[in-house]
Amino acid sequence: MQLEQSIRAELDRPGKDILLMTHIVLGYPSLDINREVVRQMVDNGVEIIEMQIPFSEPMADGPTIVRANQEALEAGTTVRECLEFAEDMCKEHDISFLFMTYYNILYKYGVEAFFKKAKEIGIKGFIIPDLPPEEGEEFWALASQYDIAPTLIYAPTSTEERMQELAANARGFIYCVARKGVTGKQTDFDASFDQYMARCRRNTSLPLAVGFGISCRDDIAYLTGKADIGVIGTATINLVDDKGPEAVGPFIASLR
Amino acid sequence: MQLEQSIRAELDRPGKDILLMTHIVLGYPSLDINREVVRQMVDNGVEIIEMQIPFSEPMADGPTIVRANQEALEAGTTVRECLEFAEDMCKEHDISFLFMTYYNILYKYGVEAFFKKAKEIGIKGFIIPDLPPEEGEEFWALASQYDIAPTLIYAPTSTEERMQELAANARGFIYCVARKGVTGKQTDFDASFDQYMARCRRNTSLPLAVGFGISCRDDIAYLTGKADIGVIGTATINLVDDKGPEAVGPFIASLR
Amino acid sequence: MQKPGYYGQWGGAFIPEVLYETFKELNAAFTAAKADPAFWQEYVDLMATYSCRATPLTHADNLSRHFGGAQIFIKREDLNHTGAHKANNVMGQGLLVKRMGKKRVIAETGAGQHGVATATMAAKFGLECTIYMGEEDVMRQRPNVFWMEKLGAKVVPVTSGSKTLKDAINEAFRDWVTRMDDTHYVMGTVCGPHPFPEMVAWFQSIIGQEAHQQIIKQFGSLPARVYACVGGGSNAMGIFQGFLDHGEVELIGVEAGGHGIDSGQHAARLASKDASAGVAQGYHTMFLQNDDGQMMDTHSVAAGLDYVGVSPILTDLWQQGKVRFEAATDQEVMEALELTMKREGIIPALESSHAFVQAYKEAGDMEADEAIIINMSGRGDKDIFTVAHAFDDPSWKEFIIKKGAEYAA
Amino acid sequence: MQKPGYYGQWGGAFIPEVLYETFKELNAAFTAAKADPAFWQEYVDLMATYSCRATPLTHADNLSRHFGGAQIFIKREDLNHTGAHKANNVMGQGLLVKRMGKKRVIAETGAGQHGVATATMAAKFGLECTIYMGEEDVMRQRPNVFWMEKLGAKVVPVTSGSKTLKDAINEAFRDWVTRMDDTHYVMGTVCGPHPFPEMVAWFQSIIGQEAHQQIIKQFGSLPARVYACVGGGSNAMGIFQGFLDHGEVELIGVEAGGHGIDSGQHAARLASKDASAGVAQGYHTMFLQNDDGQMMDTHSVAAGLDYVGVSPILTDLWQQGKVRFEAATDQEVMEALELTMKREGIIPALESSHAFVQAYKEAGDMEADEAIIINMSGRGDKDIFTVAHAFDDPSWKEFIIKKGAEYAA
Ligand SMILES: Cc1ncc(COP(=O)(O)O)c(C=O)c1O
Ligand SMILES: Cc1ncc(COP(=O)(O)O)c(C=O)c1O
Repeated sequence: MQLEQSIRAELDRPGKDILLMTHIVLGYPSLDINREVVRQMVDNGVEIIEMQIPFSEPMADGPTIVRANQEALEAGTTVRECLEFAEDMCKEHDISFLFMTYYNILYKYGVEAFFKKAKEIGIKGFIIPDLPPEEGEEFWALASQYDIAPTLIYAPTSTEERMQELAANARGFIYCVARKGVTGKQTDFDASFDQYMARCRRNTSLPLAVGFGISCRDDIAYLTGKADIGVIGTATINLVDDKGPEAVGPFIASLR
Repeated sequence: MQLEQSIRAELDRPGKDILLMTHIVLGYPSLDINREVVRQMVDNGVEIIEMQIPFSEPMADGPTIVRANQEALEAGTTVRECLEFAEDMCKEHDISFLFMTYYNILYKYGVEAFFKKAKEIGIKGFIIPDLPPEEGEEFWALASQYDIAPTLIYAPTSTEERMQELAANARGFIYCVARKGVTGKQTDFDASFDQYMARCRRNTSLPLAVGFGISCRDDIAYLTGKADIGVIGTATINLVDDKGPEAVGPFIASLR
Repeated sequence: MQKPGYYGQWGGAFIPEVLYETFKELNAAFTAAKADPAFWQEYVDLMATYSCRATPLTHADNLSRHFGGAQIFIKREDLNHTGAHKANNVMGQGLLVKRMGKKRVIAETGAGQHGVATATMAAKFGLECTIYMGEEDVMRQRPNVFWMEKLGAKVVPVTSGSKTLKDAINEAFRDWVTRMDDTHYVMGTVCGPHPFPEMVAWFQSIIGQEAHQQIIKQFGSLPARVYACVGGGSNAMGIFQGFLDHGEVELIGVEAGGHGIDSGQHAARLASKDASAGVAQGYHTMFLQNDDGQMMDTHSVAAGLDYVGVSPILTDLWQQGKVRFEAATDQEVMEALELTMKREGIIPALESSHAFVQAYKEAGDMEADEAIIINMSGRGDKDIFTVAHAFDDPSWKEFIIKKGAEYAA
Repeated sequence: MQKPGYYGQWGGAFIPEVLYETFKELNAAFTAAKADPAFWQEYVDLMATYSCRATPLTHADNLSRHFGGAQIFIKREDLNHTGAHKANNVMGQGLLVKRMGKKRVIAETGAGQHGVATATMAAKFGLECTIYMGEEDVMRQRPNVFWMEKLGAKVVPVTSGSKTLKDAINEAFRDWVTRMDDTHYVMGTVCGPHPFPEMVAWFQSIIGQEAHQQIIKQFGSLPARVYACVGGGSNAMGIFQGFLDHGEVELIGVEAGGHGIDSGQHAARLASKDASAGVAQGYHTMFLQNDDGQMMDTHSVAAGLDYVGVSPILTDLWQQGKVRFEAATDQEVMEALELTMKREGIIPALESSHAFVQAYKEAGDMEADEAIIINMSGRGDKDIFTVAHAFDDPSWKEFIIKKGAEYAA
């Protein structure tokens, strides 16, 4: 319950109507730059960071993150390095860190060994976009055992029945995908989005994170009151590419 | 019977153990050069000249004559020009001239009209390699009517039965193809050739001409006594190509 | 009485004397085979297990709806082994060669289709094989040359004349008069001296036999019209024979209109006024020739239709009014090809596309309870170089330029 | 009880949540179709009239004699419309798409074969079509791209990852999660998330059903062994299903040995020791991956076998000892291809040639009263660029250089 508790605690702090979760791809452009980016994020108030362990087949990601995965791997980034980096981050920064990756990374490492290691490091949750609950029996059991939140995903295509089903297994928060498609494209916020968020809210008591296409202050403003967490993904990767890691702090600061 | 008679008459002359028939492709390399070549041939004792009217599909000819046909046509040689040229030759020279060509040339001109014209000009015979007797009913009738020899062909593949059949229609002489294949390649004179010649002789009372691959004094010497006429085809075309028309006279003179 | 090998005034066997015995033997072997039901059965079995006969008759629902007239059926000769109806003739002649005990086959080829089919048959029957192909065609159709060679055939580029199909035929005859003892000449279409037109037509009649049965089974009655492209005429004769006895079925042969029937650059013998009777390549038919009887240069986007003569059997049927002749221009052909690909997922050969053109012109004016059959003589995917070139496809060109530069490096 | 979509421990459906409903719908539609005999009949009829099923079983007499052992039979999937077994799966899924009322299909393709088949099906069924193809493959297989485009499909070059097949699969999924409402993803082989392996195997089972009947009819009894190449495994599963219930028939899957099983440059998942269990591209199977779980670069002369994963159904059969796995190197493949062309006049695809290699290794040691079947999954003539290149044919290169210079001018 660790993750949900820290989220609720943050949300209870005055002026915190919405939390920020950001995303980095480990090893892209390098672990050193990752380190600087994380520092800037934390310094500017980000509450949760999802660290993506790169995978050669990032099926659910859009072009920017796909490229980042690929370049990280081409630069030789290994899972062991990612874990060491994560350990450093958890030690240095007092916010919530999650691992985002694809199931094969855990599978190959050994699912239980991976949970154990993540727990040791201080990771609070996992986001595994290609692991639906139907395939995750061992995973759920281990998540409870190690008290690491197995974040589940709601999509605009999810029926209320399905949301209920997912809610039963979910811990930490629910990651609401803002629209169909992959990461990195702009999302249109409109009436149907509002209805979707209402549906999400009705079908879980967990905090709601909204991701995919959130990139600016306006987006965060729009989400405030509807969601509990706004997820910034591709936007910071693009920013680092274009303007370097120093640009991240001011950008984050500008969001709320 | 005109052609056979002139052949017999020549053969009766002292020292004439074998006659020479030469071949030119009208329009190759030009009618002017043809004229010079014919003069040299006649001056050096050739008894018969077959003048090939070029055709676009010279199916029974070898590479040299095929090329000559083609270049004559490319230079614009027409049937009318060939007929005019032939008329000149028949007037100028007191030897036997034949037309060699493919059937379509006659067919397109009008077979009877062609016979009539040839007769007027003074042509003594035709050699049409793609017209077997089976297809030539009209042709035979006209040949008799106009007294133009419809030269027939014996081949090494002809059975005696077939030779008999052919002999029944033939006039002038029989053109014995020395070997399988097309014009222009060397022929090996061996025992089987002698047997073939004997078979030819047995199956006709007409004079025998032998063609395909006859190119030098030795060949003519070999044929003497076996055949009545030696046919020089490709050899003079090659000669004119290599050494010009002036070389033809000495070459012909050297043959017997 | 009709002379054997004649169709009306057309046909015959205008062959050099040296081949007299060869033709006698061939006629005898063919006549015996034709009279022997076991031979035909052997042929049908071979085509069923080695090629994929019966080839399907496909109902082109989308095109039928598109034109809003007759029900369009497509006879799928493209699905034959080697990709065209040429396989039928070649495998049939192969069986005959086995009967005659010959050890070597030769053939002419234009587009390369008949050459590939013959090389295939030779490999299957263990025969030596030489293919004559105009030098122009060798250059244009290198992929087919590659396959012929890989199949074990020797490909001889023919440098005489227009360096195309008719010259390859002449050259094949020149080979044959040299090696008639052990060699059979596998003529590729219903042309040439008797018995070739009859023989090739007989082997190809399998198309019409099947199509007749199939249309009755699938549509319930005979088609109103049957369309086939006509180069030499073998695929057309093949399908037409299934319906010739049924006067109510109109038969339409489609020739290469090239740049237009009035352009002088086409290969329309019977659909244009440019052809006249003549004798060449061993037979009597209508040829595209000049007043002297010299054969003219023909043109078509489809190499397989780019020929000066035409089957004597078809010329006779045309004269009798039993087959109507039309021409399709290069441009119409590309349009019909494109439409057929997009609407039915079928890629007709450029040759076959000629038949589609005429069918498309007429289908809309017919009734929905009428059927037409288009004979799809071959598939177009083997002709990527010609087709992509004809479509003037920029990325294809770019690809070739790149590949060329790579090899040149 | 076995979880649905699992074969032993292999298979599953590792899909993003956004596709949950789409897969529910697909499973329902597929289950209903599978239970409905009319659906299978519609499928068989379509394949009989649009493709040329039943495809023949050819007795390779020459090769049987050449090896002096077992009677070699070849199942001729090359004669299918579009030239490979891929047509079976694609047309089947097309019928399912019609049932589901979707208007658009997408597919991945490596060699281009599945892409051409899907584009063909889309044209036939009037569907919008987008094909994802690795940029490397687009460059290597331009002819197939040309045909796909001409058939009306949009071809999207995939620039991520190794720019080959697996990346095209990822990209197709990215499309699908964006447009699942109107779009069906036509997976090209017996891989990917459930129900694809089951579905593709079901459609491909038509090969084995026919082959079983044919060998009984033509040879009189079951074959001793059946050989098939294995990329994803669809043609292998197709033919194996006809014999799986007969323990006396040995089933052999042949993978791409590339430069050799010890070279690290191959695509042998089950025949080498280089693969390990993993989860990717939506399913659980043996993958060629490193210790971190990153997929490795694979190599094969045959693009269609050049893939990191393998059917979960085959992995299970392998684990149970019901299918033996072997690998054929690039060089062995070229030799087998050449021999097959020369002896039988048949041109197997480079993929299919892998199956021929293993059959040729074993045929000579078998008895003349035993039969083997080789599944010839496709024809090689569509791959002229790859094949001529692999043979390092000088006149081909010269031709391409000339053509390139002509276009560059
Ligand atoms: C596919 C195809 N169709 C038609 C033809 C024309 O020949 P025919 O008129 O003999 O059928 C050819 C000749 O190469 C061909 O390849
Ligand atoms: C001709 C051919 N055979 C085999 C394969 C391999 O696929 P599978 O193992 O699914 O049959 C392919 C794939 O493209 C192919 O084109």
